[in-house]
Amino acid sequence: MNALVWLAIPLIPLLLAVLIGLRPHRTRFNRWVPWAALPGLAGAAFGGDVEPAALDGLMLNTLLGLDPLGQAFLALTSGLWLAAGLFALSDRQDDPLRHRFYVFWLLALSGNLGLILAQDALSFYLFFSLMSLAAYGLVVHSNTGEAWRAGHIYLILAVVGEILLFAGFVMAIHQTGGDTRLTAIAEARPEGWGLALLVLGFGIKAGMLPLHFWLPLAHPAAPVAASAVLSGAMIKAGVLGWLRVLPLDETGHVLLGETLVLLGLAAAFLAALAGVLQSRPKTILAYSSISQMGLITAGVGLALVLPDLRPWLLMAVTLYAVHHGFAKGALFLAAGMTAQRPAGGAGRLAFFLFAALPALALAGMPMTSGALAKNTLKDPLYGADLAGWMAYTEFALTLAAAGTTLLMLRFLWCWHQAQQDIQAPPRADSRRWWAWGGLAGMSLVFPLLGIAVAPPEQVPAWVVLTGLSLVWPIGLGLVLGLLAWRWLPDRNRPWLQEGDLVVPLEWLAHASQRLWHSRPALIGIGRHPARLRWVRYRLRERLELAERVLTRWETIGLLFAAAMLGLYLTLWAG
Amino acid sequence: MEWLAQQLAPGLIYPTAGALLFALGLYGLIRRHHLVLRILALNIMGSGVFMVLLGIAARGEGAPDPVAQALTLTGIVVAVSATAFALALVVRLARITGQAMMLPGPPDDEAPVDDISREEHAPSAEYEREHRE
Amino acid sequence: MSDGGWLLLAILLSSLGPGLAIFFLPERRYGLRTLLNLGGAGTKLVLVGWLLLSVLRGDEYQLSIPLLPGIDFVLAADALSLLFATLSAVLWFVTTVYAIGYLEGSPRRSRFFGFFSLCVSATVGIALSGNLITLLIFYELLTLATWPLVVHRGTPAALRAGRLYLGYTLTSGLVLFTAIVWLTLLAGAEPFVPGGYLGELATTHETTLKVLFVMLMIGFGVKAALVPLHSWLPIAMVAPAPVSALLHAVAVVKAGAFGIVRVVNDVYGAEVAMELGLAAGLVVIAAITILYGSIQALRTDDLKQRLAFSTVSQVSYIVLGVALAGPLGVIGGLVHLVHQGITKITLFFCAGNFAETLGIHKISELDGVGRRMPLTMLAFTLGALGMIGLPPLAGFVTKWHLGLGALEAQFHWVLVVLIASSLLNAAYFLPPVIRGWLGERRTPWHEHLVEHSGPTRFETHWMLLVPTLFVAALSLLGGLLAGMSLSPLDWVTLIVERDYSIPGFAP
Amino acid sequence: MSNLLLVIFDLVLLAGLLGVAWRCLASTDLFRAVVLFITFGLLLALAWVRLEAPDIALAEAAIGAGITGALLLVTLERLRSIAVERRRGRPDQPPDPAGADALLHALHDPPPPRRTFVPALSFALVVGGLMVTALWHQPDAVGLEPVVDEHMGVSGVDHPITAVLLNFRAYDTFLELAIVLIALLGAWSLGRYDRLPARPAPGPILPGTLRLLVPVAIVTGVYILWAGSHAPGGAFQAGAILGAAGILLVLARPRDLPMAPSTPLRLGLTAGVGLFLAIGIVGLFIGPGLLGYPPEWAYPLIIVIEIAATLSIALTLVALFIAGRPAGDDH
Amino acid sequence: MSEAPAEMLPLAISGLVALSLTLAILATVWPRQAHRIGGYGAVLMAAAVVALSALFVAAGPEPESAATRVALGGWEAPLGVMLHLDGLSMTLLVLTGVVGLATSLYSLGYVHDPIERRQFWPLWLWLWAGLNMLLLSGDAFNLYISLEVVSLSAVALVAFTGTAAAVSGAMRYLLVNILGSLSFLMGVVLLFGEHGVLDLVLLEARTEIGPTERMAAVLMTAGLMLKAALFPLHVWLAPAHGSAPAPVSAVLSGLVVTGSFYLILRLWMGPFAPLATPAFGILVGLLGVAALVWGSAQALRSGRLKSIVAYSTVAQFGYLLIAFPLMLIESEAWKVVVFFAIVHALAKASVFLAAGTLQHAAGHDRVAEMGGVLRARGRTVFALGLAGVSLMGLPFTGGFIAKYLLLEAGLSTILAGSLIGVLWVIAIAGGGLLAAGYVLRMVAPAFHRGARDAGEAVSPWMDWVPLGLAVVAAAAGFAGTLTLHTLTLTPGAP
Repeated sequence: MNALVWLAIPLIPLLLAVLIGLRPHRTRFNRWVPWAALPGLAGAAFGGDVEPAALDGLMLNTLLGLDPLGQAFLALTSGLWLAAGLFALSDRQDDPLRHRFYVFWLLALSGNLGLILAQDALSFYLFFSLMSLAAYGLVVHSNTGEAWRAGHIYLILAVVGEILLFAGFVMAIHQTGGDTRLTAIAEARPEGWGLALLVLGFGIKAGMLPLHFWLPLAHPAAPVAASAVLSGAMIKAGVLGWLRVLPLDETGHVLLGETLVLLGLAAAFLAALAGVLQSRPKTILAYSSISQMGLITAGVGLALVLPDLRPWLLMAVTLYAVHHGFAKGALFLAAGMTAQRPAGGAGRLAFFLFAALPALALAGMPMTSGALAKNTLKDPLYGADLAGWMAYTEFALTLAAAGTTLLMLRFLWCWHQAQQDIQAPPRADSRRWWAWGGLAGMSLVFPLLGIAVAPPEQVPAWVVLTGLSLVWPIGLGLVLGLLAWRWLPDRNRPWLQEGDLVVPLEWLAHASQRLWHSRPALIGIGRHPARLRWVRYRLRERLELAERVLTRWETIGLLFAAAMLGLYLTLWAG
Repeated sequence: MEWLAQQLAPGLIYPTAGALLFALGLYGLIRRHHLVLRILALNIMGSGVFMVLLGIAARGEGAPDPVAQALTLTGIVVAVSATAFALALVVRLARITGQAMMLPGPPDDEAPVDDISREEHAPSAEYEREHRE
Repeated sequence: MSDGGWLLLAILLSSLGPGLAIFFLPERRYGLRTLLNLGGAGTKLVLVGWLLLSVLRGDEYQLSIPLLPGIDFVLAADALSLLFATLSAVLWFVTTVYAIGYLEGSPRRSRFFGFFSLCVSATVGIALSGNLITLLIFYELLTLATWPLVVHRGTPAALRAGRLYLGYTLTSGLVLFTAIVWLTLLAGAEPFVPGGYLGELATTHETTLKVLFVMLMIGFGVKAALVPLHSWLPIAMVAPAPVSALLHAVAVVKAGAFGIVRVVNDVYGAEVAMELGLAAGLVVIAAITILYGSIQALRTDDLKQRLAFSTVSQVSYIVLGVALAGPLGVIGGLVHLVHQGITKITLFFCAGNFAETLGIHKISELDGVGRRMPLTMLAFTLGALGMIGLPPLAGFVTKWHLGLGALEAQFHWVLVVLIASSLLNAAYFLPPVIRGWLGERRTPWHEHLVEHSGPTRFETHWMLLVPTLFVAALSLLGGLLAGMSLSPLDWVTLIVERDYSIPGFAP
Repeated sequence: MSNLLLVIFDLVLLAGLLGVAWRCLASTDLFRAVVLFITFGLLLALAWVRLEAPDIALAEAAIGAGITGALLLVTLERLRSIAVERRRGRPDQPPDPAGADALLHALHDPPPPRRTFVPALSFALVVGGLMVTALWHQPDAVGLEPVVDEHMGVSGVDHPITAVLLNFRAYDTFLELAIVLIALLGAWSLGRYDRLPARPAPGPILPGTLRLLVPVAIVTGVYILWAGSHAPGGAFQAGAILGAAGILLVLARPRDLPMAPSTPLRLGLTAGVGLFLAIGIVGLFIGPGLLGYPPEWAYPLIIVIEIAATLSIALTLVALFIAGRPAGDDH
Repeated sequence: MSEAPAEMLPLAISGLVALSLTLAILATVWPRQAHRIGGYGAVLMAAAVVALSALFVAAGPEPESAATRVALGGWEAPLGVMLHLDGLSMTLLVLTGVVGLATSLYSLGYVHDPIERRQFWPLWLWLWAGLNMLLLSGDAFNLYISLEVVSLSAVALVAFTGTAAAVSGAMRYLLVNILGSLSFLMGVVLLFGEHGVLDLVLLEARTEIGPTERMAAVLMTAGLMLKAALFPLHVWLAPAHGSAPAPVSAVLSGLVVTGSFYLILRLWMGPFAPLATPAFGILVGLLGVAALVWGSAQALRSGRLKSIVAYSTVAQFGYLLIAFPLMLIESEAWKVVVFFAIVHALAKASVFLAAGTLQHAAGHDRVAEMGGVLRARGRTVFALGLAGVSLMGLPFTGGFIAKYLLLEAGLSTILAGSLIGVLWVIAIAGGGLLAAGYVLRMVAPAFHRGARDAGEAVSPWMDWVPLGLAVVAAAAGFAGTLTLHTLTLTPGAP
């Protein structure tokens, strides 16, 4: 029975996708699209006590189940998909190709839910690739030149990521001697190329530094709901992969930990800097996602470096992921709500409040989910004895909050600018408001919910929702914002092209292609039909002449005599 | 002298002459073009072979070997029948191609091929009339 | 005619009989011809099924007719031969239905179906052959039976392709013939024995066996489209779709691969192959072919050419698997024998549907086809993703086992080759899928099929659509239910267990 | 002493033979070559007499020189008439390129080109030389003569050659008759007979000689046939002589040959072979074997076969001279 | 019961000779009924041959009990003429029976003009009788006489159509035949001069290596090579076979040429066996390779269907020549050569008959313009293809088994250490490819796209006999063991 439960969660969106795909004209099923995430939410709520199901027949004995870590991620994913689904329903109301959007949406949803439940490598890989490929459909949905380019780059990186993951899994399972369970992989502590491939495979999805450039391109191109889900839930799959596969046990992995921390922090600062130099709201949000994911990566790295603090840090990473998911989702929906700006005072206030709240939560405002996440991440670091540059990680983490604040200011300003040219406010669309409000509210509700549901012994740490280390980075951010606002003359022009690293890479690709085409055409030894026919004709001519000479009578006589002599000679010579 | 006479016994001179005739016939066959001359050359080669055979038969003191002579008789009759048929063929060839020479070369691809299975012979009367023209 | 030989003969005759009958059938006898075709295919399916079950129960089937003193014509049914026979039987049934639909109203169909049945009897013959000489007999018969199908259209291009095809296959056939005669002289006309029957020859005739192995590989390599000998396959794509589907994707190409499997496993034996360093050489060639095939596929814009080049590289997976000579590698290789067959025939059916219904031959013309023919496009997508090796589909199972097999046989660089080839596969299979679903069609469709045989209830003629969907489902189930008993993977594990006699071996 | 004279005679004879042969092959005019060939035949008959083979000498003279000579001469005549016919050229066709010298061309063969002289001569001489060396190394007197004498008693005839021909190696003789018949069938398959071009010169000479020669020929033929059983002679020589008589008759009346009825003609032609085989098959069952005669019946059977053979050979030789199938045969 | 067949054999052999001669004579006497005599006679003759072969095989596993010598007229060896029947001649007799039957049935349809029928059948029956006698005779002079019977009737049949090409081909063939026979006769005379015996078995006992034997061997072999159109002396074959009527070409290429090769084999396994030297083997082998290449090149060049098939005979006989050096090292190889000759004769006869049908239908036999007829006449093209496959040596045909045996012999010579063996193996294997070339030239137009016209109506005989013979040629593949067993019943052969 429990197999059916676990299977149902990814299968329901899949079945709905098939139904919509087969009957594109009938819109009856479109209404069900957002609610496809509901079973995921139910699973997250009650799944704790249902034990994992092993299905041998399916795909080399798949194993589906839910552990606490999975439960948290499942809650985040299904909640976010539900809200974004509602938003998308109305956002896509008049789009002629909406049924295609819904199909890809549901496929991505089922992939995302599935990979959280998957306990063995094969089904994890199945749902992971399903999610990546389906997301492509969402990215290129708007069918503009920019969307195709973004989609193209996204697909290349997604496919490369998948294949690296495949290779990583093969090497890891070779090491475990054929046991495909993820826990078995973790216990067998993959190392060398296997480990590198796994980290890279998940890193691409999680927007790790060198391979992050698909994010700032994909988000502005994708429809708002899609980028909300992409940035909020899908990226987290990379982190979940790390948590499932990396050797997070007593011994940990110091070298890997340190590299992750370094990459995380670098991502946090550089992404923030690149984000500030942008002018489109969604691009800024994309860069803020990269910087936040950098922090989570650093968290994972710390868990590897300090194995004894592991449970605490993993708890922090999970909380941070959930918090960032909801906040970023809300901000993206906000970017999509510009057209809904109400005229009146109360409506305008709520409008601005719903946008500012998640921004502040991200910045780490006390009493918000941001504060909870940052504190739980930083508290254990105080006591820990970290050698060399690692000692400054705690300070760097707090400094990152300043960067985020600056970024949030830049976003709010650009978002505000974007609303100037919208005139008559259309009638308020309740569904979108509900979705947006819900998500924005979560950044407040979530810490309280967290405390209520968390186990008693960890309660004291929860209480600290405030603290100086939260406040001074925000102040610093505000100061920097004011300075920048006054000095920099025109604020609307983007200083840095979107997708920073991609520009040189693309130039390189085009240059090599031009070189390849212009290479001197191989002196083809191709068939010169005319010459070939002429040679054959000459040959035929000469053969006929030879035969004619042979048939002349005296030749026959001479050959006869010659044959006799030849035979005699060989017989005699012996 | 006796040795010479003994050496030049008929059992030895005639076979040698026969071999020479054979060689002469072969030479003539290779050289001459006209078909009748070639048939003559073949006949001479035949006579050469028969001379060798009869020479062998006449060896030794006693009566000549009757089997060899019978074979020669058979050979002569065979030779004459082959020659007769060859001459008939030469006449036929001359009537068609106008000359009693061999046509060199493989069957040229454009040569008209009249396939006897399609031929419907004219009734004899008409053949006569056509022939007597 | 020892025990059970009649069943093997019945299987062979079930396609040979109708084939010869169809030859002498006048063109207009449409009904009778279809009846004969489907009847033959049906009976073969039933008989092979019966054979499958009885071999599973473990009883032996053998038929031997003396050809020459000391050399006889042997048919035997062991696990490996059944794998290929079942694949051929199933796909022949499907392709017959497809061919009947595809060739609706075209001339010279009696001749086509006659040779078509001959081909399949040859393929099943290859599967069921008990020793190298019988394999050679059916192998050469396959060449003769496929040539008329390649030149079926009669256009100068078709004939040039036919000439090239004959040139390649006959030359390699001669090399193979000489090698087999030489081997029979040395080792005697032994039947196939898992683990090889060379015995002490391996020690005494070291260099001769190496030369023989190279000659055998050349012989089988042409049909298995190994790199230097592959260029007939893309050019033979000029043949009608059912021919390129069943023959050039499944029967002919598989015959070559099957031959190599037989030689490496049942003539030389894995140990001897490893010992003489032949397996390593074969791995290198297979790897080169995989990469070369994929790169060439990337460059062509013609759909069937691209599929042909992809066949060139995919078949080399089988060769690679077998050459790895470890249990896992061999499982990967053999299971790909089935999976590649199913997946590739789906792709060719879809290509055939596009060409027949909308006259599409180029990938650049595929924009927006997903809306006009959604089911065929879905099948094409499943096939394409299967080829890339994405999980739910059959292709993944193969790549998974090949990867593990490579590591198990210490050929680490083979994993890099697998990665590179998967990337290339994605590079040349995803664009058509994306164009199909997400591109949009500016000019109206040129309704090729509707023009000459009227409107169809579904998106195309039902006889074209149903086989395509059936085979696409097979490729999905092949991967999804890989764990179940009697799935291709399970059957292959059974084969490897028997061959490698590793008790209780679990992948 | 007489031995020495014989040797000189042999050498002169062989030299003459080789000289005549060489001149015959080297001559450019065909008529001259044919005449030389006939003299070569006669000299050859002399040689056979010298080698104590009277039967063969008789056959050589009758068949080798006579019949073959006649055939050659009639062929030349036919070639000349074809050439004349072509030279006149049919009005509707362009004149034959051989045109003016067609006549000359028909019966004249230009000397062969120089380039094949050296190889041809050298090859011929080497082959001849090798044969001569082989012959010189052979032992003498190794023939089957003693074996034949031993079996003469049973053969039913006294003359050894006839015994060999018709009893010991009857199979070869049978096939020989078959070959003559096949040659005729081949000649007939080529086409209908054409009028003999030669017209008898007016005047009494030819009819006179005819009236004299034909009866003499018939009598000698029958005598030789009869003598064959105990003295040189036999079916073939008799057949040749009767054939020569027949040819004389044909030459005398070239214009309108009597329309020979087809069945009796065919029966006559195949009488020799047919009878021979019939008796042979009877011999298979009651005699010692195929083509064998029960000893007591040997002589009469051989005589019957000889008569039939003579008749067939004569008819066949005449038909070969005409070299065309009779009109009666075609409907 | 085991010795009864041995008794019956002499009677059966004489009976067969008598039957074939009777048929020929009857046809000559009653020309108007010649075709009926020929038709029923052919069936009778085939039945007789099959019965004889059954008796022969039943006569016993050991060669001595099966091989029989019949003294004609009761006169034993040195005096009389002996008929000799052993495995080698028996298998070729069966071949002659089968091809003869097929050609006779085909000729019933091919020669339907009453006047020509009267000329054709007697000559054809004499040719068949001559072939039977050639295979059975054991006496050297008798072989000469049989050769003459075969040659004269063959030449008459070649000149049958009466066209310029046919008559000049026949003339050249006649001169070649007479030259060959005279050379053969001179060899026989030399042997008689040396040993005073004419019977082959007695000669074999007496011959030793000396100038006479060597010269006799050269003369006889050269004469027979001329008649069997082996490579340097092959030029008369294409004009003669190319322009002869189809059934005649089938018999000439199938049986007459094979008969001459049989004689060479008989001589070099019997009397001249001690003379063979390695250099001789290599020369003959090289001639074989040259024949293969030259014949195939000419076949690929020539534009007429029949001359392609004629040149293919020259090429395929290259294989028989190549087998000579193999026989020197691997003495068992002679059986392989005979089996190849049998399979080739069957396939070649079937191809010629099919070509005849196509020529009759199209009115000409220029390959370039025969597309229409080829497309229309599926049955005949299938026969052409099936026989062509046997020529190529691809499976399910006699040719495949024959090539297998040839390759096996070639490879065993290499294993036995002769390095030139590699050339023989390459030639044997490569030959198949060249054969594929010219068979494809004949069959490919059938697959061209274009109009189909069945051309002239063709009698049912001409439609079905080529297919029947092609199927027999293919079935020869499965008769491998039986044929080789019969061949082993040859006393004295290695």
